[in-house]
Amino acid sequence: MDLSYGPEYEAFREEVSAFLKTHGDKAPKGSDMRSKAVLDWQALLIEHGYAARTIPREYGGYGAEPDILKSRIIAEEFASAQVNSGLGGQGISMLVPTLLEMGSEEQKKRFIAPTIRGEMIWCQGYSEPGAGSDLASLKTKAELDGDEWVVNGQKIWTSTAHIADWIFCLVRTEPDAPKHQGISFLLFSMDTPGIEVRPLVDMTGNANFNETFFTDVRVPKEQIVGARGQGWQVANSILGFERDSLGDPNAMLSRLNRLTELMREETVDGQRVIDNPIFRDRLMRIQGRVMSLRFNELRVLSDRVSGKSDARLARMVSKLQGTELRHDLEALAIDALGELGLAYGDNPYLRDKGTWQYYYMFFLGLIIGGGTSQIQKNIISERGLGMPKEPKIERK
Amino acid sequence: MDLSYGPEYEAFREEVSAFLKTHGDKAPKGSDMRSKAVLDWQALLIEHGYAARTIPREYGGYGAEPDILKSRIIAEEFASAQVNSGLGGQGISMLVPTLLEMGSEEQKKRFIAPTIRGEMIWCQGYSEPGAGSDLASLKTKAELDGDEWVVNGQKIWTSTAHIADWIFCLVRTEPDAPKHQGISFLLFSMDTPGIEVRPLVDMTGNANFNETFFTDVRVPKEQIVGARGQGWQVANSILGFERDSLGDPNAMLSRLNRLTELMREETVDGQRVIDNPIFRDRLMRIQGRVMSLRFNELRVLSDRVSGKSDARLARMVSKLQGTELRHDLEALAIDALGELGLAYGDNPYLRDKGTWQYYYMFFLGLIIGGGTSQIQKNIISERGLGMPKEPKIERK
Amino acid sequence: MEFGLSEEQTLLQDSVRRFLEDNAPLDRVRAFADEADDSDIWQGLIDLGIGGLLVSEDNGGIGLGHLDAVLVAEALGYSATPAPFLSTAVLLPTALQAAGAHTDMLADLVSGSLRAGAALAESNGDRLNGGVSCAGSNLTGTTRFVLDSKADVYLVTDSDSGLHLVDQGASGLSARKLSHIDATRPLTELTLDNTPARRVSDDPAVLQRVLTVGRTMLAADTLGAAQFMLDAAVAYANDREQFNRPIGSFQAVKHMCAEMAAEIEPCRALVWYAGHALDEAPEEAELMALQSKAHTSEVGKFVAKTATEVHGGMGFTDLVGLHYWFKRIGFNRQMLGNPEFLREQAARVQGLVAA
Amino acid sequence: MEFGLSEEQTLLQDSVRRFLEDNAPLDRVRAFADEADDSDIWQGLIDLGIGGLLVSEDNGGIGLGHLDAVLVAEALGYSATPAPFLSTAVLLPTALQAAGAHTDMLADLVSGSLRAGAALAESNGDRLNGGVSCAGSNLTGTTRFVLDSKADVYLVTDSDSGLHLVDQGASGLSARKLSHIDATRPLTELTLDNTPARRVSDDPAVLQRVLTVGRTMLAADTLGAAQFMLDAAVAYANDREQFNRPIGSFQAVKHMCAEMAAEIEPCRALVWYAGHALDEAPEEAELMALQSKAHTSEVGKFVAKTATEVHGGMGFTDLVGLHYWFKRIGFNRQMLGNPEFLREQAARVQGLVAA
Repeated sequence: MDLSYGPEYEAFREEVSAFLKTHGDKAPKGSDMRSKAVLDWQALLIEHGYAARTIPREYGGYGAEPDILKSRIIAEEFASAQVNSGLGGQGISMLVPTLLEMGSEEQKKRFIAPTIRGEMIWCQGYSEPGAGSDLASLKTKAELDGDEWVVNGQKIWTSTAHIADWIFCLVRTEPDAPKHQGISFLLFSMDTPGIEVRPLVDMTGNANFNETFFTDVRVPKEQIVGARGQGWQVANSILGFERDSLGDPNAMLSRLNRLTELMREETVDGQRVIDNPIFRDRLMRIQGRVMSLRFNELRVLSDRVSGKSDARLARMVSKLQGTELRHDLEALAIDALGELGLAYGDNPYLRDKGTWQYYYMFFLGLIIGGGTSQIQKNIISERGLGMPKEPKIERK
Repeated sequence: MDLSYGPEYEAFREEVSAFLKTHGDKAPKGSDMRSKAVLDWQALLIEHGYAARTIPREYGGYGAEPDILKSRIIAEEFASAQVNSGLGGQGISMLVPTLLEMGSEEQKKRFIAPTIRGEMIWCQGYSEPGAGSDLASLKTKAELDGDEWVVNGQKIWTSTAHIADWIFCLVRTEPDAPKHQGISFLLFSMDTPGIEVRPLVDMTGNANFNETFFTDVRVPKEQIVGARGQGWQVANSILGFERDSLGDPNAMLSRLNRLTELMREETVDGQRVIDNPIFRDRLMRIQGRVMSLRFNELRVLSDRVSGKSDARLARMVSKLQGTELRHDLEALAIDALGELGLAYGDNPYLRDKGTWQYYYMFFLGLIIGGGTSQIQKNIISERGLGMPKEPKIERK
Repeated sequence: MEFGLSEEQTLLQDSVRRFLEDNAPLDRVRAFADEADDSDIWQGLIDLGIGGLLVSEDNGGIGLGHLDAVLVAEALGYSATPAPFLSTAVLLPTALQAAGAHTDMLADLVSGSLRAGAALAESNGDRLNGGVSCAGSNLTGTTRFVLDSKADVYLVTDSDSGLHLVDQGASGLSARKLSHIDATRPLTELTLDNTPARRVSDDPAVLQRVLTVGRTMLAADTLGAAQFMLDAAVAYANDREQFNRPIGSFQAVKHMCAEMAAEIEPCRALVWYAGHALDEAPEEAELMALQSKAHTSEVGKFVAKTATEVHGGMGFTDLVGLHYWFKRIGFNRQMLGNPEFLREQAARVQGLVAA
Repeated sequence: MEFGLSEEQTLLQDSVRRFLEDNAPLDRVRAFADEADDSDIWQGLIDLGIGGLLVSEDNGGIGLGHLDAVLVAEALGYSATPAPFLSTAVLLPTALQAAGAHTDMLADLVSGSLRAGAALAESNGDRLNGGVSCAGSNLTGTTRFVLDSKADVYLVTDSDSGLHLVDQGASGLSARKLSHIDATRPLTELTLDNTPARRVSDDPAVLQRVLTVGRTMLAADTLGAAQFMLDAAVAYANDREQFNRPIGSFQAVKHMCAEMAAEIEPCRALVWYAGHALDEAPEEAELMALQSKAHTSEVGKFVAKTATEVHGGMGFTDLVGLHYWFKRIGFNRQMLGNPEFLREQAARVQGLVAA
């Protein structure tokens, strides 16, 4: 066990840190993804290899070899300096890797560079009201009419649909094929006539997602990734990326530290909450779980660096356990705050901007989303523990 | 809501109480079910209607109309006077009601009276090593050879097999029929040649159960209850009795009171355990659960008295919740005792005769036994909540 | 011997439920979240006699028992109904009748012409250096998490366990809204500056009784809300298909629903008994209120999460509106003492806390 | 950067596991429960070098790290092996080397010619008015829950956090067996009456180090035992058929197993890091030991129950012997501080407990 990163990596860390000292003040603060400050900053990050790091140069990236530790160091240094670490979103995190894997040369040339530069913002069109866990039963259809696909149907959970320029979308093109083999992966502009985006308000009160409706949306025939009917395979290479990117042990630790501070600051009848042995014990229980998941993440990281996959189960459980833990951690804060823990919206006594309630709900959403806990447990038992699948049920 | 029993029943309570004052000193103290004291006491109880109360007089019982409240009063008064309340066991609680329902007149005459008088002790032969939750897949077979059934196979969980005179036993007599229709219900003497009983030690270290092996055991043809192949229906009327008889809210309450006392008595570094706020909080959590189940039982009792069945769900959940709660209650005692909670066997520092560890394990056994929690949850969701059954799987 | 509801009680519960189904469906709850106007619902409940439920016949009410009030609270939780039931129909009538003071006001509560708020939070642990002190008959200080936002009169506790009435519009009184998660029950902050008040009681036992009755009703509200969430989850699971079968046929989903039912069902007996004890076993009532609110809050938390999970992504959206119940249960958990606080009080009531 | 085992560590773990598979299978564990003789197993472990694992090369050992010892403890838990590993190979070597006292004894611990017991329970909260006081170099008092029953020498703590050695057979020393649930690790009660002893240390930091190392090893033992129970449950579920299918194909059973794995797997990282910290991050070691033992104890309790349930009725019997692991986890939970005690210590270590 060697938890140091070694001299080569420490030198790299210095380099990142020096960059942040020199250029950090140029980083944008706002949330407007279209601002010149954001686009300039993204360009600078790509130039130095702190964004689009492993994207080949011919597609506008920095062209470095993949190196998980360097990526981790970049993330750590930007986080600890609290500097904007560049653009994210489903285009960069999901579509670009997919195109690199499955796209035609022309598609790579056309889409990757503007995406990573932030000039082309994407949304994802996978889930439908009737197709969630059972995504492959999706019904949005596309029929070929001359040189165009004609798309009709409805998507849900399209998180950035209201600002996106383009969408990558799963549609059914072969209605007579078995359900996994009838799907295709289309790309099209959100300016195409026939698209309607409706905000989907969630329990936190925010519209973090949208519903998107397609009526006779006409898409050029060549805007398909992979072959007709191959969309399921194309999409699945992306899902892997999503699953792996969900856990962030540092976020959990800093949240725990904030909770500890909160319990030192808040009082009930003049007594600090931390001096209530019952809440203190609950805090320590949460700490034990945070520790175990934090070292679990380190183990997973190390496993990925070495390429050994000794830690397959450790990888599989991290999302399930991480989301449950964050939900419970936020719940403890609410209980520790009592009536004050109910504050939300514009309440003048909000603690930490109301994030305790917000994340209490948000992490319940994550427990459900991106594969419910139920689906996760199926995967752990079957792929992790080698237990038999449930017997197949005949279609009624 | 009226929790008094009313004047008629209070008068009955007086009567029971008076009986106990007059005769209580005759009650046997030991555990030898064959002793004259036990048999005499049982006879006295039947004579007064405090045992075999609703069994018809022609079969040796007291012949009263069923009255749940009177039964409850009898149980309460005997428990509070800590007087032996007569014989129990699977013969009295399970076989006798079954015979009354399904037995031939000759069988009723032959078996009921000696059973309720304690002269004929029974054990139950249902479960097999390969047939637990899925009892209907049992394999012990009986083939007709002339005027006798020839029984071969193995039973498990035959709790009183080592002292029983007779066994009531499910065997497969129609190997070609669908599995639920191939079973018959036989009665035979445990003295029949070919029966071997081996004690089955469980995790508590006690042999609370046995395994029973049958090799060419010959049983007279007429010792079958119901028709050939009807054994499943015969047995099921008994299972209902077992399920309903498991909860005892007063036992839970007195155990909680004992735990509270224990936490007042025991100290750590001179501080009473009850003065540790974390253990006190755990105790109060348990108390909340005990209260809810106790009133749940009262509701169920009332429901049964009125025959209204407004409380179907309340009835269904009581075993599941009751066994889990007792397991958790005993676990709290162990934690409250620390290293001392580990004491078992002949340890000189045993608390309450080692019952905390004993029941911690025993109630885990009950969570599993008599229908695992998994089976209970299936029943609650299907029969209680009207959810669909799992689709049937074809036999491989 | 009858542990259950009388025919009249079943009728009462049915009529309230039916009224709420018709007059406070999800759309109406949503509208309240925007406008905070519940006057039509409250008037309807008043017409059903709810305002006089706990007011004795002498005082112009119908003088039913606390178990009846529990049933109404359960129904209100089941529908996540916005209405000043707790403050106007429970807390103030309890205070006035327990103290035998200002009982002439009760008729107006019964008729619906007076609406009450309740400022009791500081007696469950003060978190913001709040609290109200009394000098002469005037009150000064700040009290927060005050129930209701449209009250004509507030029941206010002071730092000596006294109870007072303060009229809306009294001199030196200012109020502001405190936003919080549960949009169905508005909270207010009151600041009092030498504000004239009428004393209701200086007996701590009266305050205790008010808290005990209030906690029992909050427990019943949580029970109702949890039952709704279970019913919604079962209906959704039986209806929604994935992998060619209703999700309600998956063992994992069935067991989640079974576990909810197994937790909720005993709560019903617990809460009913707590309501019964308020009238028939007063020596048990305080402990029953503490434990029933603590226990239903824990069960409610489990049910709120689990029922949402059964709904999958839909449960997280506003589309099915399930979150109104989720938040209602969350609100009940913290008001008038959260489980940790209540259990410590329960231990204290039983003499289990060393002096 | 490597969070994981080196090749040598994997080899070590494999060789101990293989040895235990061959030499301490369930039948051997059962036999120990009857006769309490583990000398063959212990000798085999000594032959593998386990006695010198934590003894420096200077002192005649092989001087491996605490992570190596954690792996051995994990393997012992996995097999529910009876052996005086904790007292003889961990606690006494740690005490002697931390104190730099009586290090000449270490060679005998390495060779297996000396077997140690450890009397530390009273420093985790005294429950029976026990405890030992020191006058001059003699000890008087009673100490209970002493690890091992065949020790040649006992490590004994006194009421001032001092540590002493007491030889079996010393004057005024008497011992009796204390029966308890876990038949794989005998416990003893020692009574000392002006019994001569050799002082190891009077530095509370030495006692603290001994407890910290001991707790980490108990956490590892629980981890190993829990892993065994999960493995056994999965194997049983995949093999056993009910309703014409392996019970492991039922979603409820699969999810029980998945939940166990999801709890156990992060414990591995936690416990490994706790072992690592003992050598490489000493400032974190005490907290890590407290939290890793507290957390694995909670996880272990859940796994012990759940794995037994997966086995159905069989799990409750002695036939499959699963209860040896169930009880081993139960034993580990209480020894050297149970979770509530440890968490309070953890808060204290972090300055979260008001003076």
